[in-house]
Amino acid sequence: MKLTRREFIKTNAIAAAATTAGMSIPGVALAAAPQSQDGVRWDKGVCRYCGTGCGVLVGVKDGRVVATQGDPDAPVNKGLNCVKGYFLSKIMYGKDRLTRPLLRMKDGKFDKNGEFAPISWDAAFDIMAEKVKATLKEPTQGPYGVAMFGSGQWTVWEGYAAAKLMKAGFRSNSIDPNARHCMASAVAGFMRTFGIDEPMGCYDDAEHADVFALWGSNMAEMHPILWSRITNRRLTANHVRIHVLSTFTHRSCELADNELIFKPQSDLAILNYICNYIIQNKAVNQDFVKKNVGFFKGVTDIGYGLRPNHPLEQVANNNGYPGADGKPKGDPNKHAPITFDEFAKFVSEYTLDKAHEISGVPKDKLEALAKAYADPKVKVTSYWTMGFNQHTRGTWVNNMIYNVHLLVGKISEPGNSPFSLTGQPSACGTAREVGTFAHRLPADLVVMNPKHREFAEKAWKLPAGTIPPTPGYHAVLQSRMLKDGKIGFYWTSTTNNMQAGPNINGEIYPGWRNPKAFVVVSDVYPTVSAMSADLILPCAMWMEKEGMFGNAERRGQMWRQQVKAPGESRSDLWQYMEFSKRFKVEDVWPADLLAKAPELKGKTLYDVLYANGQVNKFPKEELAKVNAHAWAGYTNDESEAFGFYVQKGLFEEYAGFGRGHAHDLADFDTYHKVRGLRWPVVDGKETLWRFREGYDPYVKKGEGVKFYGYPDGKAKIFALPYQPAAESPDKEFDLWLCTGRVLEHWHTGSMTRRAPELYKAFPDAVVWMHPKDAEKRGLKRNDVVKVSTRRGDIELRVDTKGRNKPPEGLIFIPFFDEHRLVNKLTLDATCPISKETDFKKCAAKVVKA
Amino acid sequence: MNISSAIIHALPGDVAVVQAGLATLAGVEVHAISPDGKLIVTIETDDDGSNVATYERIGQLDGVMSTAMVYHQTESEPDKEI
Amino acid sequence: MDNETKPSAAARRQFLADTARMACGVGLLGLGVGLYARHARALPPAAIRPPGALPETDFSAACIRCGLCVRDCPFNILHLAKPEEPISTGTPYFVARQLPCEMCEDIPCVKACPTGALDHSLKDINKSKMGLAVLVDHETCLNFLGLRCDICYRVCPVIDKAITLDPQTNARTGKHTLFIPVVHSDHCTGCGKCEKACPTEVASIKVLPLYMAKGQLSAHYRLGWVEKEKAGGSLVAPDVEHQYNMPEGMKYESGKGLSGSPDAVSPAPTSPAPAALPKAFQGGKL
Amino acid sequence: MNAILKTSPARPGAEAIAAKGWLAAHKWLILRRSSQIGILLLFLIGPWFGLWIVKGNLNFSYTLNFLPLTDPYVILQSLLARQMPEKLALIGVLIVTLFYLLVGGRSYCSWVCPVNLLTDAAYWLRVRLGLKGSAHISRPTRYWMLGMTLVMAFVTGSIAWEMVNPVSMMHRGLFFGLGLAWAVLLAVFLFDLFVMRHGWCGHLCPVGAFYSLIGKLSLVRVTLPARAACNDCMDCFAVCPEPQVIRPALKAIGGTSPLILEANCTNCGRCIDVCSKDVFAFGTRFNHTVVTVTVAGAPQAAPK
Repeated sequence: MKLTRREFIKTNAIAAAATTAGMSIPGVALAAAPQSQDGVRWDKGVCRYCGTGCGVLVGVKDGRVVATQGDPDAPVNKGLNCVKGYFLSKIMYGKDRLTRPLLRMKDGKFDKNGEFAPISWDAAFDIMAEKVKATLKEPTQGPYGVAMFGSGQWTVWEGYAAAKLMKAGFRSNSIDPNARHCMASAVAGFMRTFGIDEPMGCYDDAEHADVFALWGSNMAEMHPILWSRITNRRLTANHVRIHVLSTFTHRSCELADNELIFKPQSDLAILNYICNYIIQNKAVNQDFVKKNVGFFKGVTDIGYGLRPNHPLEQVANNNGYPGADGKPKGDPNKHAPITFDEFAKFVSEYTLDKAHEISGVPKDKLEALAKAYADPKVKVTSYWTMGFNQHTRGTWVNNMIYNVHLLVGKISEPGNSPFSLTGQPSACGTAREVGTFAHRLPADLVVMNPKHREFAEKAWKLPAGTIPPTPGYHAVLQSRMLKDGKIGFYWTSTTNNMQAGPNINGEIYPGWRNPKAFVVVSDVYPTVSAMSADLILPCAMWMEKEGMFGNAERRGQMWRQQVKAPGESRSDLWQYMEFSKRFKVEDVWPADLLAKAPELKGKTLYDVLYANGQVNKFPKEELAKVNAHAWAGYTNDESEAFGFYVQKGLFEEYAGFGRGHAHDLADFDTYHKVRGLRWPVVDGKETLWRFREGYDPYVKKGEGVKFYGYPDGKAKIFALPYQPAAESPDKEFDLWLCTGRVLEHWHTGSMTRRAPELYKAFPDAVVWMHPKDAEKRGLKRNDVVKVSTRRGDIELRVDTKGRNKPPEGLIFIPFFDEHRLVNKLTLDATCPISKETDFKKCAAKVVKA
Repeated sequence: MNISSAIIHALPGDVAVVQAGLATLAGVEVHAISPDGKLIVTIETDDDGSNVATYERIGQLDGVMSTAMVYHQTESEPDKEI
Repeated sequence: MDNETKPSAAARRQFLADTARMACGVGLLGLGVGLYARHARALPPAAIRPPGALPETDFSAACIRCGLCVRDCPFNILHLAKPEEPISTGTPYFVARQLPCEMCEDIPCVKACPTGALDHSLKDINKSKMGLAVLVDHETCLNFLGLRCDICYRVCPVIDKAITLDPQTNARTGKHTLFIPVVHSDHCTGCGKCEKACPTEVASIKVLPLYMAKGQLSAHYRLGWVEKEKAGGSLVAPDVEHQYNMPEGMKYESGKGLSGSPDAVSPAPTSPAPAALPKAFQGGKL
Repeated sequence: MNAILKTSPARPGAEAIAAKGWLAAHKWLILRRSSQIGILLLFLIGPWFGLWIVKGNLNFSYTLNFLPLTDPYVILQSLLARQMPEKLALIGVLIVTLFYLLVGGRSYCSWVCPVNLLTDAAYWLRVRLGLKGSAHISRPTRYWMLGMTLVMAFVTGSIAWEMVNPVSMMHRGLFFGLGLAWAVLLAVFLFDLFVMRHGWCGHLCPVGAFYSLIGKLSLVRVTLPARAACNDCMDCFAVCPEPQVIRPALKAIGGTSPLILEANCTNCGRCIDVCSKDVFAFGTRFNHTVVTVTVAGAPQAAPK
């Protein structure tokens, strides 16, 4: 917006007079918004990157985000940011921002092998609708052949609108978020142990714990601001001890009092050893265990989530894959009750000697860790990230850390907390809570449960039977189904699976380029994924739309739309809602379903899903009213396009799922005023520690601790064994390959690599290697090497010093670099329960390039 | 160019009269009126002299109890974009 | 010219005058060159010599400006100074903010030097002293402000030795840590990777020539704790054991102070762990 | 020498072209330019095409990672500045010194040095433009310059001359980036063009002066086996950058051998090219014999 000086001065003059007179003036939007001397308007927001959820203030001038600052009033970060956050204001303004829909065309028509050419949104939706309809009719594909791959970076309402469109509109459960790659194991772990998702503790545990144990988490780099809190705790309280468990030495080890470098996969053995130590040393919290815990033994031959024809799957009798008779072979999630004594006997074989032998960790270090967990006087907080979650036994290992905490009763109170950290800004708030997984519905409901489906159908005012009862294709399965031609229409958004997904060479690329599939990528930059698609849709991002993220401590935070998206870019929310107008219910629903609700006949999916009397309940005037405290005359693009306060309508309908079910969110308006709230929010009060009387409104007086996720109020301890990885080093591929991240870049680097300073700080991925391993191969630091696995090879430089120090036999490569796609190398083995890929373990070799 | 804003107190019954009176003055714009008789106006004049004159004339309008200047700025290039 | 063999008196005078003129002219030129050379010896702080470079005075004598080091640098970071640059013309240098030294293990630039201007006795690149990184601006360093940048630290090829992070409580927030980057001159090679990577608009950490960057303690004072560590014990016979008047349950230890409380007998909970401090709290810091 | 120009209105060498044909009358010039440009190209294909046959520059070069060649002059300065080079550089000095002892010290100037291309161009243009006047600086000034650079190396403890030396500046500049060196080179060019004939190379350059010292003892020489055939056309004087070296040998002043032993002869061979009587030839310093036989056909030549 261009202003003359006269107008600007007048606006200021009016604002000054109005303030003095104590009046508010409609139509003088600028004046009412907090504005500093330099003409920058500031408003609250959330950092776009990780799951920490640092509050930021966003400065806008002339329709452009010109500056950001850490929000000094945000409880998480108190004005601080990591260096990625420092460059937040640059992420929207990369030179190659996408601004028009681009379709692969030849001779003016779509051609899978054509070149990208700009088209209109109308034309884009035309071809998408055509492909969806064709897929629905194609007998080998059907509704589940219409698939969507979403994101833990979706805002809450985007995830919700997408899930609704897929599960109720197209009646396909084949929607999965990229959070599947990131924290599905944590989810499965929560659900199996507690029957309810999300951590019981919060970040304040960091100021109360006596001992911190990091399991497969390099918080120093991946959760920089939280790490700074833990460091401060260690620094200011002399008795505090930090244990860091990892397969290689990284930055967090700097602060470790006890550094445990274990052999990949042996965390399973260490956890069982700790349980054994606790039992042998009579440190079990008997009262707690008797009252709050049940013991179970899980099935063990569950396979590795590989394709069914893989030898490892053929011998697995509980992987749930179709057997020779066509029926599923068992259920990897199956477990049966046992007694405490049986559990004690089960873990008794995991002696210190055995744990040492399997893990390679010195005995005194193992013992020190076990003692910390066992000592009743010591409060322990365990943190974990991808080391646990990206694991072919990811669900198990999540269950097993709870085993430890539950045995000693160190849970659900300040400082005693098993805490699963997240890597995406709304993996919790959107991917999990909204239910964008192939098997989930909002607020922990699942599609397999008829009562849950019924609840959702009622909430959505849809006829019974709308939501299909079987889980759809999960992330890795989507890649395989694309390759096998079972998916005809594939829409991904806010994610970059061609870079971040496993085994690009073997599965993902051939899948996307399969002529039977039409692939749509909604994104803001020409990522590797976008360039591999058939249609690219340009998106609005971050402050170009109104949003809400939910961080790792259950804190939901909202922001207002600050600026317009460039060119023809549109938010994902607009895309889903506008696209839904292309379908009549008759096009997508079978006649028998429609017969149950004849009043829906002739209506579009838009009418049925969004203009349903609930989502469109709040008129446009609400925008200015709700946000009047911050910004007079506020509005946003989606509400302008559809004629009602879209975000509020979607939020309130969605929040109906969780309210009264221990997932209570506050009302929409409140979130626009506060610096985030930790759910359940009951009677306006946040919950810091769940499952404990006094802290959690769902635990009644006198109940003490209650794990109310299960009807009996008890959590589950699982007897689960150590098992080897899906692929281990052998003679030819003689090294473990572990992949991961670095502080300077966020995930696939599509945003951070466009901030020149961050790019400069860490331009190209390297392979970190032990100096002796390098020497053995005749390599010097900085040599270009070829790293190969059975699936592919990449070339990059070797680093033998620096931030990461792998032990002999292991190499580490970060995945941020689109020119060195390490996921050409990774194996698409998953945890058979959570379906999350193990990006941390496969066999590789390194030779001089 | 002089740009200033002021709060004018009018007798609650005479707001309409004051408003009409202000409308006759060049460079004066009314932006808001409160129920209790406060008017927020901006005054744009070419120089200090006419600025003072305008304030005097406002003071003389029927129904005006008081005029209080709140904000004042001189701008040499008012039509330049910021 | 025919008279060359037998110059006349006039010719001799002419010859002498010519010679004097020539000598004066050349002498003046020489003076200019000499002053210029002296001036150029003060290498500008942004220009860093390759690893193993002799001290600047010796370097300008030994370097024959052949550019072999430039040619053998696999990362093309070295330049030969051009006449307009305030660096001895033709001598090699690099600017860390543009491209820093990658610290090749085999040090090809030194190997290439035919004269020893780059000292061939440098065999371990970690021992090189191209300069010294100095965190010149505490006001703009993101880590001093409490942000989590520490890029300088993580890009350092001698991480944890040349640069360590000194954790200090962030008094403003009360619950976060300031990770103060500390450069250790005994390990810093001056490669400049930190300066190059520093994300602030103007680098907050810079590599400076050693003579500018390094202070020196006076000889008349010694650091007691350092001397004690060097000597492996007290320099003066160790203290004898003290006895104190104490109420029941209380303990007083020399150096540690008072502990315990009269009512609660159990000490503050400490979790067992190997005794040594975390590396972050050691870091070679005094 | 003004007289020479006046008495031979035709371009020097015209007679020779007529007598021997253009090619023969330019044989050494072509060879010499080929040598100068060829050496530059050898250095340039590295940076241009990544084909590293020769690295470095005239101060020190390393050919095929095998042959070190060092400029003895720069090493001498370095020694005076009290620095001992590595063995490789010393081997290079030895090779180069021996080489120039063989082919003539100032062959460096005419066959190798890139500045020669520049100053030759200046001289060519000077003649073309008919610029007459020339400042007077005596030729031995270069030895004072040489002395000065050595003293400066000693006094300042650095190779001070290298900071301003146009010779290495040009050569280095071509491969490593000229920067403002072009201005220095332009100054040399303009000096030679407008201020002084053969000003830089013939009077001032200490590098040339240094190589002339090697030249005092060097083997390959321009000989005058047929000096008797000289018809005093003066073309050799016109083209010679150091014409003072010809006279003693040509005119047998003081009974000298028919051999140019003057240290400052650059062995450019231009005199051989332009002599229609084939008075000159390359030989060694031991070629004292004079061809007494009149060169056949010589008198008939030179149609005007």
